[in-house]
Amino acid sequence: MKPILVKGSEAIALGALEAGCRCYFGYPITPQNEIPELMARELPKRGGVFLQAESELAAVNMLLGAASTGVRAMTSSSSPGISLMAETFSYLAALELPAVVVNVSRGGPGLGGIEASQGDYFQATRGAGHGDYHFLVLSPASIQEAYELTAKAFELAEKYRQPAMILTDALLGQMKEPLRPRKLRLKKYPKDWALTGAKGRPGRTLRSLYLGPGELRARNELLQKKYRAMRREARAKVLYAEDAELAVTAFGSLSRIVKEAVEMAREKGYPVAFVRPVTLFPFPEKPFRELAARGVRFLVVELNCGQMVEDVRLSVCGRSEVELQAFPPSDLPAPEDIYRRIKRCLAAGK
Amino acid sequence: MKPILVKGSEAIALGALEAGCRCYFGYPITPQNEIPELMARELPKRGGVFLQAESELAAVNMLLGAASTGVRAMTSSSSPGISLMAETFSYLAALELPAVVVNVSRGGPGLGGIEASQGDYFQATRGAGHGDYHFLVLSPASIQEAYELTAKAFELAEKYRQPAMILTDALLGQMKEPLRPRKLRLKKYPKDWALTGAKGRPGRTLRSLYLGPGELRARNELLQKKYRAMRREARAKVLYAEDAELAVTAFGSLSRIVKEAVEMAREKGYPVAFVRPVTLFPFPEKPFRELAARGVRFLVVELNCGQMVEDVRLSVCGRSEVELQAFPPSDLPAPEDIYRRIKRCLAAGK
Amino acid sequence: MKAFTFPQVLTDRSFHYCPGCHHGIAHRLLAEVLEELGVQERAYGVASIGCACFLYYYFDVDICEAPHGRACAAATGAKRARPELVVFTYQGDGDFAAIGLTESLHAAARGERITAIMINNTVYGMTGGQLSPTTLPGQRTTTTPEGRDPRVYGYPLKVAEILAGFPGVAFCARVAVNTPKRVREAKEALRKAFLAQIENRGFGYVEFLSACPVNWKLDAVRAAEKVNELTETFPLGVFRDEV
Amino acid sequence: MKAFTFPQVLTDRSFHYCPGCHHGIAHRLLAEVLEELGVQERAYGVASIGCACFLYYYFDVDICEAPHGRACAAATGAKRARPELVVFTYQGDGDFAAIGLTESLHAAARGERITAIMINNTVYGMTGGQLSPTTLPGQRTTTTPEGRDPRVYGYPLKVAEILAGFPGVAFCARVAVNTPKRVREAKEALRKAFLAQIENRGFGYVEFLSACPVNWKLDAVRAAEKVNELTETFPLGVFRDEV
Amino acid sequence: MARLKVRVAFPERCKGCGLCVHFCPKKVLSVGNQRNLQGYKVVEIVSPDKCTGCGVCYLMCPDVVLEVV
Amino acid sequence: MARLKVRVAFPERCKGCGLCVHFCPKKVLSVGNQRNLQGYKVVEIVSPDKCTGCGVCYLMCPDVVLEVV
Amino acid sequence: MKFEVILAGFGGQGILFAGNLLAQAGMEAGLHVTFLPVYGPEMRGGTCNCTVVLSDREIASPVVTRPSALLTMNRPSFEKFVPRLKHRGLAVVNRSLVPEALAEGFPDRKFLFIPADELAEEEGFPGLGNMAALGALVAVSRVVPPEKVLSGLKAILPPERAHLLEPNRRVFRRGYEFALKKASTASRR
Amino acid sequence: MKFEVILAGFGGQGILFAGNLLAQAGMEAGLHVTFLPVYGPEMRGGTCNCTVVLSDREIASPVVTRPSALLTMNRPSFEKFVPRLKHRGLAVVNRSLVPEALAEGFPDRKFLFIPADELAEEEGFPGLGNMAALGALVAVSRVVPPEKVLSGLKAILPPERAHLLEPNRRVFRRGYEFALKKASTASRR
Ligand SMILES: Cc1ncc(C[n+]2csc(CCOP(=O)(O)OP(=O)(O)O)c2C)c(N)n1
Ligand SMILES: Cc1ncc(C[n+]2csc(CCOP(=O)(O)OP(=O)(O)O)c2C)c(N)n1
Ligand code: SF4
Ligand code: SF4
Ligand code: SF4
Ligand code: SF4
Ligand code: SF4
Ligand code: SF4
Ligand SMILES: [Mg+2]
Ligand SMILES: [Mg+2]
Repeated sequence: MKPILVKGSEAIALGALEAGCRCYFGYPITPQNEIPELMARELPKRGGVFLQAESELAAVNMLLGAASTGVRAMTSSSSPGISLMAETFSYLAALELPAVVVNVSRGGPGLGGIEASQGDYFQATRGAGHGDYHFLVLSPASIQEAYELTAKAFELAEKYRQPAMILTDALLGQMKEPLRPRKLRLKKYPKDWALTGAKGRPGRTLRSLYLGPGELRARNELLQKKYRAMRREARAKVLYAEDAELAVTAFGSLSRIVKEAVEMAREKGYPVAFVRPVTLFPFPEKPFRELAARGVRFLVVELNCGQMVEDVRLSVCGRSEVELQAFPPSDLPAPEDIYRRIKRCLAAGK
Repeated sequence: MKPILVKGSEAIALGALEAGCRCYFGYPITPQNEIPELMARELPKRGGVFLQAESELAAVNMLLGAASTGVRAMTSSSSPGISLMAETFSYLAALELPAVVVNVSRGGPGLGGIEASQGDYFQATRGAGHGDYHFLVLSPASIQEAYELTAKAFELAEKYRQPAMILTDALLGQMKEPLRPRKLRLKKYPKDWALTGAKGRPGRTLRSLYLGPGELRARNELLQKKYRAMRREARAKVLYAEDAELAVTAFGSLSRIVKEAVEMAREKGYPVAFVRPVTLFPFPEKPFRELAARGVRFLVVELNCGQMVEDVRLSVCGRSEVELQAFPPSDLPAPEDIYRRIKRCLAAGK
Repeated sequence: MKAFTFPQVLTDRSFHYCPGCHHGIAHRLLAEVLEELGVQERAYGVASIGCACFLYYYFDVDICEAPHGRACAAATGAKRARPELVVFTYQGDGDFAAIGLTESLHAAARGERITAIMINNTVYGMTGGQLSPTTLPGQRTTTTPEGRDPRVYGYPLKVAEILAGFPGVAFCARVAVNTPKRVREAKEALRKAFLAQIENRGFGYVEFLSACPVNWKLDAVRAAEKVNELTETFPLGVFRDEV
Repeated sequence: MKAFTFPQVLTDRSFHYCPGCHHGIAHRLLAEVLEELGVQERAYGVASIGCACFLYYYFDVDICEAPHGRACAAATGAKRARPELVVFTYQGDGDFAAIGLTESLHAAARGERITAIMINNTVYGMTGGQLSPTTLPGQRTTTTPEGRDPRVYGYPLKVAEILAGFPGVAFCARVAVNTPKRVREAKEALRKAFLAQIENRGFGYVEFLSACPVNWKLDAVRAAEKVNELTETFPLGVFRDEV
Repeated sequence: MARLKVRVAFPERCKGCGLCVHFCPKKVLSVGNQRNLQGYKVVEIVSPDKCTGCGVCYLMCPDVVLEVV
Repeated sequence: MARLKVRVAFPERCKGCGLCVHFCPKKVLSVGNQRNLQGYKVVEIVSPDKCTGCGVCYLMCPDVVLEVV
Repeated sequence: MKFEVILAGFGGQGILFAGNLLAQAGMEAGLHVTFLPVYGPEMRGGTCNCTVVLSDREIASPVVTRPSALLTMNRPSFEKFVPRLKHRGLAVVNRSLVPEALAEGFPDRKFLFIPADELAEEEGFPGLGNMAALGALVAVSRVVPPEKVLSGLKAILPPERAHLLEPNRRVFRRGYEFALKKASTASRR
Repeated sequence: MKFEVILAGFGGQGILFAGNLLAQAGMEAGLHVTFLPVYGPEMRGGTCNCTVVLSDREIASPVVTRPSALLTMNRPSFEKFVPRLKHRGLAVVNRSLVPEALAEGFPDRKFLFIPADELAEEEGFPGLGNMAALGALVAVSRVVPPEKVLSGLKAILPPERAHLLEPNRRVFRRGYEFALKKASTASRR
């Protein structure tokens, strides 16, 4: 297949189309407008629905409505717009709707800026909304992966009857890179919960209000059981682990820069591994636990003030040291910056 | 001073009035309507402003506007309504506004229920909104403390120019207990940032958009510095620590029940301590670290599916064991339930 | 002669509403209209947050819950996804016209093929009787203990009148159910508000002036009578009819 | 004869707007009105999210940023907290009438003593020219590549006409700045929209039909001319005047 | 065809609100002293003969208690 | 009193949009070929004598470049 | 001493008022007290209840699963709560709405049936059965001195309802005395 | 091989188009490529730039702080980016808007000044100075074969602008040849 040169945002939209996404609802916000704009051109041609909503709040609720009828549907936005969806996220999770949400995140807090940022990691993994709930969160590091993980998100969302999020950022959203838009074979799952009209069956209900004694606890326990089952989807990319003394870890677009730094270090013969979580929830604890058990130390590099580092620390649980190199949003760090930090870490470890 | 019998929600409102809160904006939601209803009666009498907003989103933005002029102002809501404020929370933090927000939380996710729940711990401490930011979060365990911590929240908010949250729940919000509404002496801090009209000075700006190279990073670093400074406000209540082998920890209203269980255990001679974080952000890591260093193990009891347990684990950092007893929302556990769990923990520890 | 029997679309669960609450009458009319239009099997209802949040207990049709105020957006999503569904929302004045005003008005302006039912009882019933955008001037509520002061809160929002100006709205009426005659008229309005979508003409809207005896602190009969007062501020009638 | 000089309320920072963008004219008029009313020292502006988000760079008055769409709520908070301030918002059509419609209409309905300025350029300028609630039927935007289809999006929202029906609104006008005469009229409208709050009468609103040459893909002169077309859908005039 | 008559079809639904009593043009109904399981006093047919089957009580009952058959 | 005249008070603000040129009833102005630091071609006064000081150019300039003094 | 009572009935029977009053009286008597209402949609058309704890020590939890006393004003609440009553616990029951025979299923609880509604009606205040029942509860449990209830009434009645002070007091006393008499009869037996 | 170029000028000069085209050509030539625009309000009335990386290995970061080449179409972007250019890096500069004298401050960079706007104007397409400059960049850097640029044009020009294919090609060639000639003159010197 011939590669095409597209932005990450476009690759996400193409991945959704490949997955058979039938409805898109969204509201403009930089740096992800290419998603709605592509959907506006393409979806109507394919008999799908593109609708620009009056706000992100409306968009995510349109998503709720569409997903409740069992069609594949998605919305996308960037940090402030994602925050506006917080309440409805909690509903989506409570109603167990397989809806897909994309956050092409940008610098915060507040209006912040439009540069790349990973400042929404907590929000994505710990829940922007209220109550105990989780989204399944995937984070691509290349344009090809943006395409494939977005499609995969639709599959996993249906598999677990569960909202899924693609967490990426302005860097991946805005850059172009060759994409091979290959056909993907995705599984389908029965939707015996979907609201399609009570024909030949009693009326169905999707609701989150549980007032009877013990009902809400039972609901929560069911959800937690599902979240535990989802752990088997945890994925990470691990490189150069064999003889490593230090594992450098990063997710999403920043991991590209970190990987380059690791490779620089490897070339100089430093015993450094690279770990990139691909799923952020469930967090891929296993490689961290295993490396820690071997005494490997960790350097977590993030484009924020330190968020994923908590998940690394929780995985490692004191069995080895975890250091943080945080880059709050603005200009991106260069591989050299990270390389220097790696050297310092190794030196300190002696 | 003669005690009065009031609900926790009312005590919060009275604490705010005692702190000189001049403006209240809110939107009805169970189980905290006593706050707006009391404010509606009392504030106008005192020359203050009570305004019912058209939504929580409007309310928190009215709060933003009022706080920007340097007056003491607050809003309150419960879980779903708090989620709706997520975007603006990020702005409040970015604009460094000393606004006070109360969450009398209830069962989730989604519409959930109206019973007590601690399911919003992550949301409160890790940020509902986008970007790296924090609220100062206080959690009372009695009606007297609801009064005093609410007043204190206004002081701390001004001290750090920083939004503060009272995180409590339906149990404390709805129950009545005697309150001694004593006079509190609160510090005031200069407000040379407030927007009061550019009289005799150039126009001032409160903004969060930083597009210049490195500007947003600098902003974030300043905020982080402040969050580190706030650590000195970390507070916890520790009991029976001397000879303890196990420390049972809980916050807010649930801690009352846990404390009773700990006391039952103590009466039977079990070596059990009780730790109650009063500030949830900053999290009082110190007592946990110190106890862990002495080999004390932890049992974290929460009215959710396990959230604060992460902060305990991060504090303890593998130096001792941390177990979780989670009660997702519905009926509250009885002290006996927790007592039994304590005994099992102690037995397992041998 | 016509018999009056329990509508088939209703389940046999008793309503949880307070004695004399008009939500119940609106429920029955809705059930009758769905039945008579023959759309029970393709009906999709959006339950909103308010006293009527348990809608799904009472109607034997597919029903989805939407967050407070977002019913029209959720309905939009469902209808766009599956245009063959007959989609309706059932909302209170707080849900439709306070927190959800944007979603409500934009769905109407877009001419969404959905039917929105707003139960205007001038208060937030569910949460215990606070001010709503439709509270009358001078009316006491728990958050306006001295009565709604127009200098503080302005005047009641007249939703039907606003919607009447939108080309996307195919049917728009305000009705009451406090007399037998009005109950019959209300049913006809509801029927037309459904025809608006079934015949693909646009947004259908019916606003019910509805008694809330408990929060009005009146018995059922006097509350029904008080609805007459409401009609001075909220005139009854069909404001737009393109069905 | 009258001299025309740089208004004192403006800072000397160059506007970041595109060539020929009418935001600049509206800015200048706003500065002149604040100056002539003598309220620079008690002015409080709310910058909204849109092309005008850098408002604070240009006006030497106190200015606060509000999240997208929430300017009227923030303004409400400020005004209620300090009624002596002269509070205004400066918003785009997307900010005021799409995401912020609830906050805008409720502030107006309550009769908040604030002045809201809406720059209606029929698109989302800042984000690159997407559909807005005021986009004309048939108008191409980046999210309506075939032009706005009323069957999908309905017809443009006429905000001034809606607000004209609210008793809380003391002044409401739609103006344009695409001819010298209209610029003068716009200034008078703006002045009255401020008097509405200064004289404690209610909400003041001015909607500017505003050219966006870049997203309309026209040069400055032709964009200004195109504003005349807009007036067919959005008639100019004073819709309510109780000042 | 026989005249249609009111019947208390679902007494357990009744909340004793009295709307049917108030609106019945023939004074057929009354709220009695018997309580149902919900604790509400239940409507009773006190003058069955006077009933014209007009259906007004059905129309006005918020709890769909009555039928006219 | 002397006749008021247009002047290019702040050429660095000019974006060469040409609105002033278009609206000036006396054809006093023109967008020249000189660029300012922003990179825009700047307005020029080509027929200063024809200027009546009417202020139309000031009114129409979106960038407050001109003054009439 | 720790006294944990659930008061229950249907909406309109003054359950929350009675619970509040008991807590107020306890506070005025120098006890630690908590009061916890059940609220929300559950209240709409159904039972209504609240929990009051009175203790001479700090009260940890205001939630009580197994109360030591009950005040039940109607049959559904009798059926719901009596099974949860502690063994040897006391239930004051509104005989006007709950048949005494129901008590037979619970031989290990103490029951005091009182014609609360009738007593109130006899005093001329048919709506105040709650006060008669409360009077009985206070009389039998002796958890607070009756004067504290009478003074507490003043504290919790809002000024615009001050005219209800005397009626409430009268019915309370009536219930109090009824219970004393009944108890003494019982003890004499 | 890793070629990192920043293209810069002001809005309307076709900077993003030129960058896109270069990346497309690189992709068609079988290279790894990334293209990164600078976007947002910064674009409004100011400079505009983008970064293109071409490499025969996987590209980690599309962000370049110190580029190995530059294409600057106006003075502000010359002033902003030339100091960041790597030592011995190449800058293709639009002589039509940037005085050659400015290069004197940077003795350790290589400059190619090209009258891009004039060349385009001579071809009859005054707006296509970007293509002349790109032609020059491709000629001197040899990072991609010029045919790939010409074929790439077809891929990135939307159908409704197909009529611009030829003009773009012509101006590109003009710039390409100009640069070759100049380079050979230079080498002959
Ligand atoms: C986001 C959010 N805010 C507030 C609430 C609390 N709440 C529940 S119902 C309701 C309003 C009900 O009023 P209305 O819509 O008029 O319906 P009614 O109960 O009067 O029929 C509110 C504010 C909520 N559930 N969610
Ligand atoms: C919550 C949120 N959603 C979306 C955006 C992105 N955004 C910035 S400006 C804007 C709209 C601008 O349109 P308008 O209000 O019409 O102003 P204009 O730029 O046309 O003057 C949007 C959607 C944002 N910053 N925040
Ligand atoms: S509170 Fe009012 S609206 Fe709600 S059920 Fe009761 S009477 Fe009806
Ligand atoms: S995009 Fe449009 S509205 Fe925004 S500055 Fe440019 S011309 Fe003005
Ligand atoms: S109207 Fe219905 S609920 Fe009311 S008393 Fe009559 S039958 Fe009962
Ligand atoms: S049918 Fe008519 S007459 Fe008979 S009981 Fe009902 S209202 Fe009365
Ligand atoms: S109108 Fe203003 S910006 Fe435009 S060309 Fe004239 S002086 Fe320059
Ligand atoms: S003042 Fe009038 S005549 Fe003079 S340049 Fe300006 S528009 Fe032309
Ligand atoms: Mg209502
Ligand atoms: Mg706009």
